[in-house]
Amino acid sequence: MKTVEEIKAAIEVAVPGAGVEIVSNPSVSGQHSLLIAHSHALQVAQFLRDDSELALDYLSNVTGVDYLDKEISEKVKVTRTVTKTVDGVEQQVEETVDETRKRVEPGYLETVYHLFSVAKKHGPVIIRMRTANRTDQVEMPSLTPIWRGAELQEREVFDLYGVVFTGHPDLRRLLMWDEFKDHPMRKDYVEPDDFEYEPTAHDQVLERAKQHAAAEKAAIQEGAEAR
Amino acid sequence: MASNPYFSLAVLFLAALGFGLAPLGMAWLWAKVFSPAKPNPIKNAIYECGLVSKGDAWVQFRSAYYLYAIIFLIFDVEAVFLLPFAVAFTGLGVAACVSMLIFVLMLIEGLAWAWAKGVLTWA
Amino acid sequence: MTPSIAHPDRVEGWNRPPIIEPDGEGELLEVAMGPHHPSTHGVFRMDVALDGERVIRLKPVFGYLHRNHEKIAEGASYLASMPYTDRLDYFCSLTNNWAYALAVETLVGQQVPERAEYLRVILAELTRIQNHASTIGFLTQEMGASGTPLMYAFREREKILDLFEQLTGSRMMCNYMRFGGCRVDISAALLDEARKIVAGLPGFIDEFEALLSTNEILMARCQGIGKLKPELAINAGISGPMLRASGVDYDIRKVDHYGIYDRFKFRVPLGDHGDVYDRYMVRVLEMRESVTILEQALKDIPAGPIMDPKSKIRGFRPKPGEAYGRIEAPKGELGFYLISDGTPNPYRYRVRPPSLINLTVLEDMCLGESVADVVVIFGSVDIVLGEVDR
Amino acid sequence: MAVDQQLKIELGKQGVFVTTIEELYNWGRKNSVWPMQFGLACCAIEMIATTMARYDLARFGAEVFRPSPRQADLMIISGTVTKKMAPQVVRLYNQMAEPRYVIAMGACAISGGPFKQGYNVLKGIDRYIPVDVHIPGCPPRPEALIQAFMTLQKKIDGQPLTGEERPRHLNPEAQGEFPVPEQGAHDLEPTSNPGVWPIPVVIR
Amino acid sequence: MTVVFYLIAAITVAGGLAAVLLKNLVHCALAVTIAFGGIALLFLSLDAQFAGFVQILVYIGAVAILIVFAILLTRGSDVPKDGVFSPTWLTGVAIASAVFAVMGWAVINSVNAIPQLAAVPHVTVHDIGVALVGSYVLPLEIVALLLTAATVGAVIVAMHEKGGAE
Amino acid sequence: MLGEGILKGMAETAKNFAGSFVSKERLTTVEYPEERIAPAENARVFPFLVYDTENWEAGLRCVACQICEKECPPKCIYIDKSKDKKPDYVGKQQFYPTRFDIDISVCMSCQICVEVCPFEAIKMDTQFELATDDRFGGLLLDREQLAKSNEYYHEIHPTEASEVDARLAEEKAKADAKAKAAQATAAKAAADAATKTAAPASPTQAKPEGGQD
Amino acid sequence: MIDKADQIFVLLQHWLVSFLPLALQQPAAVLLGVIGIVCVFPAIFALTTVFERKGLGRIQNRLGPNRVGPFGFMQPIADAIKSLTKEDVVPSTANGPVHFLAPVGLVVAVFMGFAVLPVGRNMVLVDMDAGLLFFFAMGASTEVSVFMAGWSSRNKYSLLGAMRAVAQMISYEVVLLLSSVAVVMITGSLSLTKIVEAQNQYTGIFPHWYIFTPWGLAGFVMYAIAATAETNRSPFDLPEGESELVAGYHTEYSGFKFALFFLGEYLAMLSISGLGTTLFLGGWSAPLSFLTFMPSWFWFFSKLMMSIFVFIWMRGTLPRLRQDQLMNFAWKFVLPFTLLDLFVTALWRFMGEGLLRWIVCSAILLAAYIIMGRVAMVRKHFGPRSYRYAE
Amino acid sequence: MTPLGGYLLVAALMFAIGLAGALVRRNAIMVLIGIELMLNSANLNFIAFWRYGTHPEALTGMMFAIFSIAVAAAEAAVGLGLVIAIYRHTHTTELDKINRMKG
Repeated sequence: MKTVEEIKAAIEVAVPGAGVEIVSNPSVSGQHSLLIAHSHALQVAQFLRDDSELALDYLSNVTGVDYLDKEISEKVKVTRTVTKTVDGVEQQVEETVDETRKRVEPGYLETVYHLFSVAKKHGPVIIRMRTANRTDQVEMPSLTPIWRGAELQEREVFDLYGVVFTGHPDLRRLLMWDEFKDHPMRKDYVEPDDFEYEPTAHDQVLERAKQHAAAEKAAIQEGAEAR
Repeated sequence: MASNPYFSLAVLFLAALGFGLAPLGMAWLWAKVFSPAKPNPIKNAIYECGLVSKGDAWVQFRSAYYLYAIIFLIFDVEAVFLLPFAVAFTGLGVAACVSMLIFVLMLIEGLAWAWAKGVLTWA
Repeated sequence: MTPSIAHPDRVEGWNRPPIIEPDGEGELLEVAMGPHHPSTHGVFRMDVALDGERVIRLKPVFGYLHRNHEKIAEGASYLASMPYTDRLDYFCSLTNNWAYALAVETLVGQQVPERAEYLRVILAELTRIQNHASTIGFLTQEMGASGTPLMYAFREREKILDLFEQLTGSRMMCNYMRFGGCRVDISAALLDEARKIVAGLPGFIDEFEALLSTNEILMARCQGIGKLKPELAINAGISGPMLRASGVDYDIRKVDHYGIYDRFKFRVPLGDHGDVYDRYMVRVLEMRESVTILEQALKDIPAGPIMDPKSKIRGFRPKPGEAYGRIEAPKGELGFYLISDGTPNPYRYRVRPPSLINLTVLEDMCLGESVADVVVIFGSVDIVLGEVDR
Repeated sequence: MAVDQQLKIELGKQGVFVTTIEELYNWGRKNSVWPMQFGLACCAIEMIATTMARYDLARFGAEVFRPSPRQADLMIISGTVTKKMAPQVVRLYNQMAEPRYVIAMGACAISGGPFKQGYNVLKGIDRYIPVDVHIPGCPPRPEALIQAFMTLQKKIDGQPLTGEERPRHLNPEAQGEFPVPEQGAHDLEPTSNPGVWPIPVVIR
Repeated sequence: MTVVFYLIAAITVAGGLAAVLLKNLVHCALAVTIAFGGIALLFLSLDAQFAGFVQILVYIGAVAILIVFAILLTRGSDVPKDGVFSPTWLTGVAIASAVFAVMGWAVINSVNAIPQLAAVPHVTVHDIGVALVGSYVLPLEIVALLLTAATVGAVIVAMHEKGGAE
Repeated sequence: MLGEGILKGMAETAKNFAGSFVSKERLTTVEYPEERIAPAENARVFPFLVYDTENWEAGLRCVACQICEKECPPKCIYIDKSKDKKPDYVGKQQFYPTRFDIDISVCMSCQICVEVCPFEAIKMDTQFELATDDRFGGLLLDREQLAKSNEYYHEIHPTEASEVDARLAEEKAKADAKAKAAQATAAKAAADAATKTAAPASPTQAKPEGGQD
Repeated sequence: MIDKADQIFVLLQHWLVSFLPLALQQPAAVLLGVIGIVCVFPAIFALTTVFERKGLGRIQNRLGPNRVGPFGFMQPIADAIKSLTKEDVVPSTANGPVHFLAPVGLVVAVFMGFAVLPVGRNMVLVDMDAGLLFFFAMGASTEVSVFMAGWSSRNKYSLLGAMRAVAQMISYEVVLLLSSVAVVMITGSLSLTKIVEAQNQYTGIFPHWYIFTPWGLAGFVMYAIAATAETNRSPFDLPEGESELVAGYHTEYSGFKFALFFLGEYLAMLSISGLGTTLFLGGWSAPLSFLTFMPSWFWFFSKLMMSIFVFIWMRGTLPRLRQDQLMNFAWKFVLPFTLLDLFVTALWRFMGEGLLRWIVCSAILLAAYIIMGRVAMVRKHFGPRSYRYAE
Repeated sequence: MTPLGGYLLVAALMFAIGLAGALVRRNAIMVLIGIELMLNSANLNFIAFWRYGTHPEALTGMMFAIFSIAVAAAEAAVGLGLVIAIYRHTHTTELDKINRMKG
């Protein structure tokens, strides 16, 4: 089977301007993957499926991954002009200072597709796509038209992560009920408070117990005020 | 009067009716005395796999049912004529049997026609 | 964020299920089959529109057993997820264990000692046999066989479960495999018992076949029903016996060479029609092949350790990275996809559930068939809701 | 109602009569418990195994698994009740005819069990419907189900026909309807059924 | 003229009346089944055993089923909103009453001419069978023809041609 | 011929019907309350705590290290660590659990607590007849209910228990040897230490925060 | 002595009646007969349920009910008490009166059928000239009850189940009627007692049962198939096909109304087996001439239980057919074959005594069966298959 | 009242009821039910006349009734078939509506 680099090259030949990047995997598994741009995703997917050498006709697995917004503190060397009194004369001096800056790198949602070939019996080739952020730009092209196997899995990713697959024929919630509003697999999902009793006093449990008690108290107060 | 076979049938009918109604009456009495029925809208709703039933069950059915019923009716009537013939069969001559054969064959023809027409294919 | 849902019928260019037009007579009867329905293997629902007895629309509704396995696993250590994998496909806890262990082993690069590999193969094939037998039992149950084949299947299953219990401590939730090996070693007495059970299996399969395979009613109910074309099967990601019943030669035991399957001689049965009967027969024949694998494995099993000495149970922090490991579970390709961020808990833990993906084509197979066939087709897919909904 | 009262007083006088009836009633009830064909998850397989040859629940006359709730007496909650499924379970329970019993089989049915941390898992079915017998275990062995079944039989046997101690279905004042929760935007509403679930004392 | 006769007559008439008056068509069909049964009983009380059982077999076992099938096939079990009786129902009742009056008058005035005590005819099924292929052979064949024709006709009329227009 | 397969199937069921009267193989029912399937040696249902001596409270092997509590996947174990210490089987001073609860309404019988326990203190029981109508009271097992003697352990898992005993004996022997060696050198030091008072008696039970009644 | 045992119930009836004044003797005798029917057959029903559960258990390698009372034989009593005291739920949208009448109607119609069944020598409630016709007339009325049950529940499964049940019952009723016409043709009577007497003769030790003739065997097989379908038993139990229709037409029935359906179905099975026994298996006549010392009613009930056992056996073995297959089977296989059987029966009579008619009749029927079976399998494209392997 | 008179009166009454049903009801199926009732009452007349007639052994009335039953059954089959066919076109079984739709 071709390596990821070879596949990337082949894609770039077949789909000009595809914008494929390699995402390397540092673990021992060595399963590197290709990051596909939205604009050419369908063509790339079609190429991967129909190319006689790759023949990745079998989409095995579709995964959603949520990366939270990251607050990155980095040291930056900043050059600025400072007015300094040098030798009694005010001078504009350029100076380089180390400064710690914090910036928020927007998180993103990612889908990972594991492709195999039934015809050639090789694989996996992993492709992934990312959304621009986690809130309002969560669209992504659906690969269901290429691989029917993505149909239910993309619905699941939509349900649990909120990735909107454009071009998906039947994008509804898969696992949760239709009235449900949240996307529970996201890392920042907060469960509803239905705490009752847990025998263990782990910190987490205690935290929840505290919150629950507070919520209950608030509810009682609210009720009293309403009366 | 009592030697009349219908008398026995009537008695059996009444007994059977009693057999059906008596336990229902007993059950009713039991419910009245001990175990009060507690109907409520959820309990008395139509069962549909644990969901709220959507749409009415009394929908329009398909004509296949009716077609079978027609053919059944015809054969039922045929049997009505066949039975007295069968009773008399042992004493009958060939001519009588042939006339019955014609009767039966004519009905079979109807069946064969229906078969060929695809009526007997359940949709 | 609610998407504007395009009606599936209006979207072009996908490998869509066929459109069945009602023949204009009578009204459509909309029936919900499930979530509590005797034939849905638990809590599955199909919203069916019937034109007479013919199914013209079928929408599966999932999620009635969505137990948040993946979310829980992302908050737990790698080891703590192992017992949860038992509860995915609760018929085949051992193959689930294996798939998960394989994924983790791929992620961290652990070696599995030979004896442990043999043990894994033995347990996986026993699991496969009991799963297939039970599946066929449930399938016939759905055809109304008042449970006799199911009883025979469970009679045999109990023997296998007894073995599992003696080895692993539990009948169903074995929690037996560990990263880099297995938890406890099998004793010689137990191996003999396993041999005895395996020796009895061909007789059982013969009995099963005599009871079912040439039964005219079963043939009439199964043949030509729920046909699945190989092209669609591949495109829809179908795996396992269902894929092979459609005539596609794809057995991960042969393709991926995982474990030590290369050492065993076995054949992959293929169906030519892709209908329910083929799925049934492929399972029966696979059971026979599994018996041959078992015979070889039980003959050759070497002595030795059962754990990679380098492997740790607690405080287990894989390097950041990701891995996808898959095996040929009885129901199809069971894969685990793990992303590690260097902490003791996986950052992303994903199960590739064969049961769910095999249901992708349920609608394609059922449309145009009679409502009674729906339950049979559904039964022939062989799903377990714990895995479908996770 | 007046007639009823009188009748009951009459019957009360004939204590022996009531006792015999009670014995007969309880005997019939406990020996003919037909479970509903209702399985949820892993435990359902063990429930099925219980009815199979090795354990044979039929010995107790309980192999008549009725698919319709109208004809069933016992609901074995065998497995995880998810929030998506809970309304259906409660509705099914409501649609069963009295007297009806519930066995919560396995950890998930009792408390959510190993999955109780999950967002879609109901933390115990007894939030919505009254449970007669709990079987711990994950999944409980088939024998454990049989033992629970016998516990249920014992419980039925001890129920008096009249008086304050009588079971719910014999008491006209007792609750007969168990509201079905709605599936809301974030959780089930209400999160528990106040008539059934006394808010337990939160941890130590 | 016994109690039994009055009882049966009452059941029959009640069934008939219910069939005409009830709103729900399925109820009407069930009521007419009772009327059919009552007439079968009248046959039996007239010592026409064979005819009585045939009446039950054909009418209750088949015609009633046909009727309920027809009702379900035409969504007839819904009670129509604008009444079940036609606007000219008064005329209908008048005509029916008139017919009944005439017939009743004729019956009361004429039957006394007929001998009262007829011997109980002992007719066995065997006799009927012999008569059927004997003197009644022509009607038998005609009935066969009629039934076949009816099958064909009814099937053609009722069958839904696949792909045909509504 | 049509019907052949049906007859073959009928013959098969007839064989089973007749066989059920003569062969154990074809009548596999074990009449549970009276007969029992012999419990498998490895069988596991719920954990219990092993104690060694006659007195369960003193002999509890558990040292309240709380590893099991942390590793338990469904988090069904709850341990309160003691303030004082008591000697364990090798004579080393150890903490002990003042509270050790297992909620068996949550426990998934996965045996991970047993695997991670370094003190052989928690083992799996085979007792499964625990059905109860008491949702809270009946299903939360406390220390006393959980404590089972080593003899009981031997009874239910003989092989495993003897292995464990051997291992413990070895450890104890090692510890004894060490202690003896240490004793000689530390004899004098011990005399000095004796002047100090022992650890405070009667520990006060600490309530964790966040609890409410 | 032999006669005494044989006629024990008849004599008992006479003896009991003899205490009454002459005017009351006849009605009392009738009453006793009716009581006999109303007690014996429900008792057999109760036994049958136990036997069925135990028998199915044995087929499935298990014991079946054995704890309630001695050997579990009190099980039906417990079930009855439970059903009696169970709440009666009537859906609010259901059609109350019809919902109530359906089970009662079913039970009554089924009970009436027993009136003409000769359960022993001189043991028949009503020996009518048109007995067989009466039986079928009563059998036909059960369909209305089934329809009433399904329709009045206003449940989709119920109504669909009822429609299926009715379609199935009418289809197989034709077969039932026609296959018994063959017997009538040879016996020359619709009276069931006469039919039994005609079979109560022996050649050597072998009886003249109709099942031992080619046309009789074919007729019996067709009758058995139709009887199974008519009583909604496996493999024709589609109306209650729980895998798709939950519980069929009695989905919405609870308490004793459901029990009455249960009772009705089993009684229908008993009566139809009784009729089959009477028509083809020689009714109360002994299977071998030297066994005539056993009482006649013993033989009748033994044969009845045997046929019940076959019902149970089939239930324990076979999966069920699909609706279209069931209907096709009735109209395209069983009905033509039964009609053929009628012609063969006529041929049998006209060919007179001799070996030739045995050979000819058997050959015609066998050939027809094989050809029709093959055609059915080829046309419906089913049959055993072979499989290939990938290495 | 003579026995024959009684039967004839019942028959007449049933006939009138059937006639009324056929005339009064709007539903086509009910019209057919009315017709069936009328035919039944005619059969009753046949049987009654046969029973109390001069030559009961001639079986005329009886045979007539049996043939009549057969004919009535055929009539019902065709009639109801027609109703179904009409329903398929007009989606109603009510006579006045069918009339209106025709025009």
